[in-house]
Amino acid sequence: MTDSLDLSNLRADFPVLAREIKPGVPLVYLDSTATSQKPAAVIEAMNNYYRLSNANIHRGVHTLAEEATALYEGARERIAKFINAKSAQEIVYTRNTTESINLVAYSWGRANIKAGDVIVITEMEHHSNIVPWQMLAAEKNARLVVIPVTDDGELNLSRFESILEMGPKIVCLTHMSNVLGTINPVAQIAEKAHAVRALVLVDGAQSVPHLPVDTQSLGADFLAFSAHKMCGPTGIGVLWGRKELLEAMPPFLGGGDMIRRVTLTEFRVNDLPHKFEAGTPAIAEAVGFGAAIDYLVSAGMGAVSGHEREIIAYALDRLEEVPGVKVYGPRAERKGGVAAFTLDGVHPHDIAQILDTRGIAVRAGHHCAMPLHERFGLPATARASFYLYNTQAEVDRLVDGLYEVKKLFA
Amino acid sequence: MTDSLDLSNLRADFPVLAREIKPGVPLVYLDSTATSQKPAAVIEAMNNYYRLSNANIHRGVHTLAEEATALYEGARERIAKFINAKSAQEIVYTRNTTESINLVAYSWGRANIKAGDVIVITEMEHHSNIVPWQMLAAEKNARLVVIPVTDDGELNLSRFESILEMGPKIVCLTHMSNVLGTINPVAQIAEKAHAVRALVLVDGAQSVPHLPVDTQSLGADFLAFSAHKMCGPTGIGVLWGRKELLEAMPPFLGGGDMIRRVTLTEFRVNDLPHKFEAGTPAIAEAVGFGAAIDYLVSAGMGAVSGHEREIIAYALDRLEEVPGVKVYGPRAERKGGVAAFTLDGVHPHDIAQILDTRGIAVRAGHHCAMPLHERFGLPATARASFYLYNTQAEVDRLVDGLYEVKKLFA
Amino acid sequence: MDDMYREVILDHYKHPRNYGKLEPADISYEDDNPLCGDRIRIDIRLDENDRVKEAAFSGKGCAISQASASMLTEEILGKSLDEIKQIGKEQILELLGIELGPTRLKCALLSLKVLKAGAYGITDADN
Amino acid sequence: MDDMYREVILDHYKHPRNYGKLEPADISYEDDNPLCGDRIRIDIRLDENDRVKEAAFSGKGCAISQASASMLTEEILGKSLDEIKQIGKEQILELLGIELGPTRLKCALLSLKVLKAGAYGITDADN
Ligand SMILES: Cc1ncc(COP(=O)(O)O)c(C=O)c1O
Ligand SMILES: Cc1ncc(COP(=O)(O)O)c(C=O)c1O
Repeated sequence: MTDSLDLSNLRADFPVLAREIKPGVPLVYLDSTATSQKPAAVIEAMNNYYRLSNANIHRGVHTLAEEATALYEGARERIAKFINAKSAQEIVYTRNTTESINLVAYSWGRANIKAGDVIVITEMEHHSNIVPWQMLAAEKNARLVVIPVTDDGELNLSRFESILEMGPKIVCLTHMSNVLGTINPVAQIAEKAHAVRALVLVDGAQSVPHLPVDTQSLGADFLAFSAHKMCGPTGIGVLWGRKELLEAMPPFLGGGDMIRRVTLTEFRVNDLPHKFEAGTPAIAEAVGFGAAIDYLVSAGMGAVSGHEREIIAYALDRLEEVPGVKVYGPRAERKGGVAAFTLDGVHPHDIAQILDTRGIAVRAGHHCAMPLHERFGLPATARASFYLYNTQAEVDRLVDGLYEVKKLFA
Repeated sequence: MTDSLDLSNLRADFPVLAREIKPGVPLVYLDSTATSQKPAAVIEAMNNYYRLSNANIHRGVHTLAEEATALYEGARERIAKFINAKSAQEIVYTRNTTESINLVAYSWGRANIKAGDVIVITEMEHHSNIVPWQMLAAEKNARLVVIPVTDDGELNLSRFESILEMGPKIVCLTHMSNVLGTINPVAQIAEKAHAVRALVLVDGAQSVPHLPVDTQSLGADFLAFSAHKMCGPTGIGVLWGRKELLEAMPPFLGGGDMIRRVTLTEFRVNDLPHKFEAGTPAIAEAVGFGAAIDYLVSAGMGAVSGHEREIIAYALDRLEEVPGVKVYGPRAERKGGVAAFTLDGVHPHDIAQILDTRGIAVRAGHHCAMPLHERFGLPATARASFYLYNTQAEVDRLVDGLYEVKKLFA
Repeated sequence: MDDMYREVILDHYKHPRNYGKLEPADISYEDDNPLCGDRIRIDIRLDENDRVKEAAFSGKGCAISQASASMLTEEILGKSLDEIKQIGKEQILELLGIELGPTRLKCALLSLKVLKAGAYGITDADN
Repeated sequence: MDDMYREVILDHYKHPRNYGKLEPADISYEDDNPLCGDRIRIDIRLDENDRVKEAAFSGKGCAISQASASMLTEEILGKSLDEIKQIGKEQILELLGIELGPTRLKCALLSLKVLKAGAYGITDADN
């Protein structure tokens, strides 16, 4: 345990952690990579919003509308600060990481990608950072080129070097793999990409919740992430982009609030970030997101990532002691709090199901990373993932559960 | 008051209605057209979701994931029933009405609209049902043709007849105007549109919350609406579409959950409605939306619209007794609970601001309907709008407030 | 010990009945559940009255999908194609003797889906 | 009676100072607030030392935008262009003597925006 995280108090902040799956069987939630649990402060912030200040934002003169606008925009300011954005104008609210990436593929992509252009992704991407680029490439007759993954679960950087010679227009990669836990060297990759004038889009769905991320040193041009994976509500995510880029991009969705002026023959777009926020946004969710940011800031992102480093090291040690268990991805020092594994002779679905009867929630499947699973010749893995509220005792319960699984299938 | 709505009990269901804007000055919320207030049951449903069952949906084997999936899909079933859809597969979750319309413009539009094709909108549309079609028309070199509005605030149907001779591909119109309150004869228009093989997209942002809407008799091919205007949360809306149409449409956003299978070179789309729901959706919001549907069903949509008919009739009578007040749009019998008005010599912003000091929340501006305001030569209007929780006593307070405004500006 | 994995399921999983392929077969069909990678093939030989004389399954996957395939190949012996078309989700769940959430239901029903596609003479595995 | 509409604001609204146009003027600029349709034009004549000799405003809109324009045309008399460029949001709010939420702030600051665009010699009204 790190000094800075007081786990016993901290766990009490998350109401769901008191849940029993069956009478006497407490929940062990090891699925934060899919979505995190929410502290009471986040739930309460949305509650209060609905009970006191709910109104549509912008343009409203009445008290509730002004309160709602201030809450909505105030959250944006805190998010900007959290990732050290130069300005809150660089923070575009979306539904989730997936929509953020699609926004870039539609708006920047349709305006900038031409037939024959090269778009780079990696073999360890989540489908959300693959399919939008496949759609774009198919539409524009562009080429999708893939950085392969090594047996150790890292990016093959020498192959990346030769891909750069193709003169790609954009390099899209995840900051942290949601299966292998690999933390990619974004700054190093971005420097090389920028040297050939390619843009860099970083899928921060797993990094922004778990690591300190500073957009002014990351090297990315775009960064996408989701509130629901970082103590915040569902229904809201962020696209951060460098202001010059966002300003030059055509609008994505058309409608209320993204325009300055509409006539029957034309419209003029609004300033950033509103240009990309058409229609009534996820207002309560922004309020909840702001509360989640406050929560993570007060926990301290350094402490959060330190805690996860300790717990993944412990988990890898303990998992590897179980005969037949194989964990994928790099060693603990080089990855975040994700352990995707297989157990000889037992399908991951069966593992997850039996663990569930013991209250232990892990995920089983391809985790929306089919190409990566194919790379390792696996139809599926079981995945335990950790966040600030998980404990070593929970890792022990997971390992005990795996021994029971083995016994059952022996 | 209608028999079926017990207003005194019903108002107690909405926590915010107990709010005082200043000590001793209770809130009179007359801005439900922008967004409605939420009953405690809706707020609590989301609360409970986060406190007990929060997990990512689909593919999850553990208890929380199965609960979350059941809640998410259960809400879809109830929404389908609420608008009498043939199947829950016809219900696509989006962020809001705006995204629903954009989904059609991007997916159906990009696949079906060619240079020279005619797209029809009306002069009373919200920007959300104008700008997506302007963008599509600009991209495809198609023609955007507009059904004008009469001085009485109704659609000019004889002009519509001649527009039909141009052989339009799609007719996009609002079911109820968010400024004039006009309820458009959708079935009649759809019949004529279908006779020339045009599709019909209905913006139901204002009708689904306020009127019984039956997709099997409405005549529409697509219907868009938002939860936040019908007692539900922000961050979620619906696109309903006829299944054959949705099935034939290419995907919109790419990513997790909208695919069946992904390789590095291609993807295969998932079944409806998942094909259009990329990434982690607004899960808690779907749960809240389901609770809002339950609330409206138990109030009875017939009772809701009956109540609004009475209150708008009363409001129009009382407003017109104030010298200098002019209300726009048709007579009470032909419209929903919306009164957009001007007061001679006082700017709508000043009206709204002074009313706000008396606790009365009305909206002032162009209400995202600039072309309609231009049609009537108005830069802005003040707008009072009503929902099931509003009372005649609140109308009286509005009128008293307007007399005060007049005194101040005399 | 766990309800979810009743003896009978684990028994069928560990000792699958009718595992293998029939070549040639009168009916062969194969499909997968892309969510978990489970893949099942069912082969059937009919007698002179068009009733199932022999059935076999092959493929791999989780205990639920394998056990339900194994049980199904026993269940359909002697049945006509029309009778096979009548088999419903409930019967499979009865055979398994457990309750399943929506995700695992897909595992449990994969073999039935494959069987019916075969019985209806569908030949394209991709739909 | 309402704080929001202090006597002085209503007075400037009802009896605007320097209302009208100066033709010719040394500086003329016009812009609007698309959200509410308020539109303001400011004309300025300079003396031989490039200080404001005469100022006028025209246009229409809400009490806040009109009153602040009226006050501003009084305030800048005798000021140099450099001094005009220094005028900040706070000064306008001080003149008005009220607190405003973000929406109304745009009304209050429209005339300042127009004035500054003129002072900086911007000629395209559209940005
Ligand atoms: C008629 C109409 N259409 C569309 C919209 C847009 O709805 P949303 O902002 O929820 O996308 C509104 C709401 O403002 C509306 O009143
Ligand atoms: C690496 C990565 N990218 C993208 C996503 C998609 O995030 P969302 O579903 O919130 O859009 C996820 C989450 O599953 C992820 O782990």
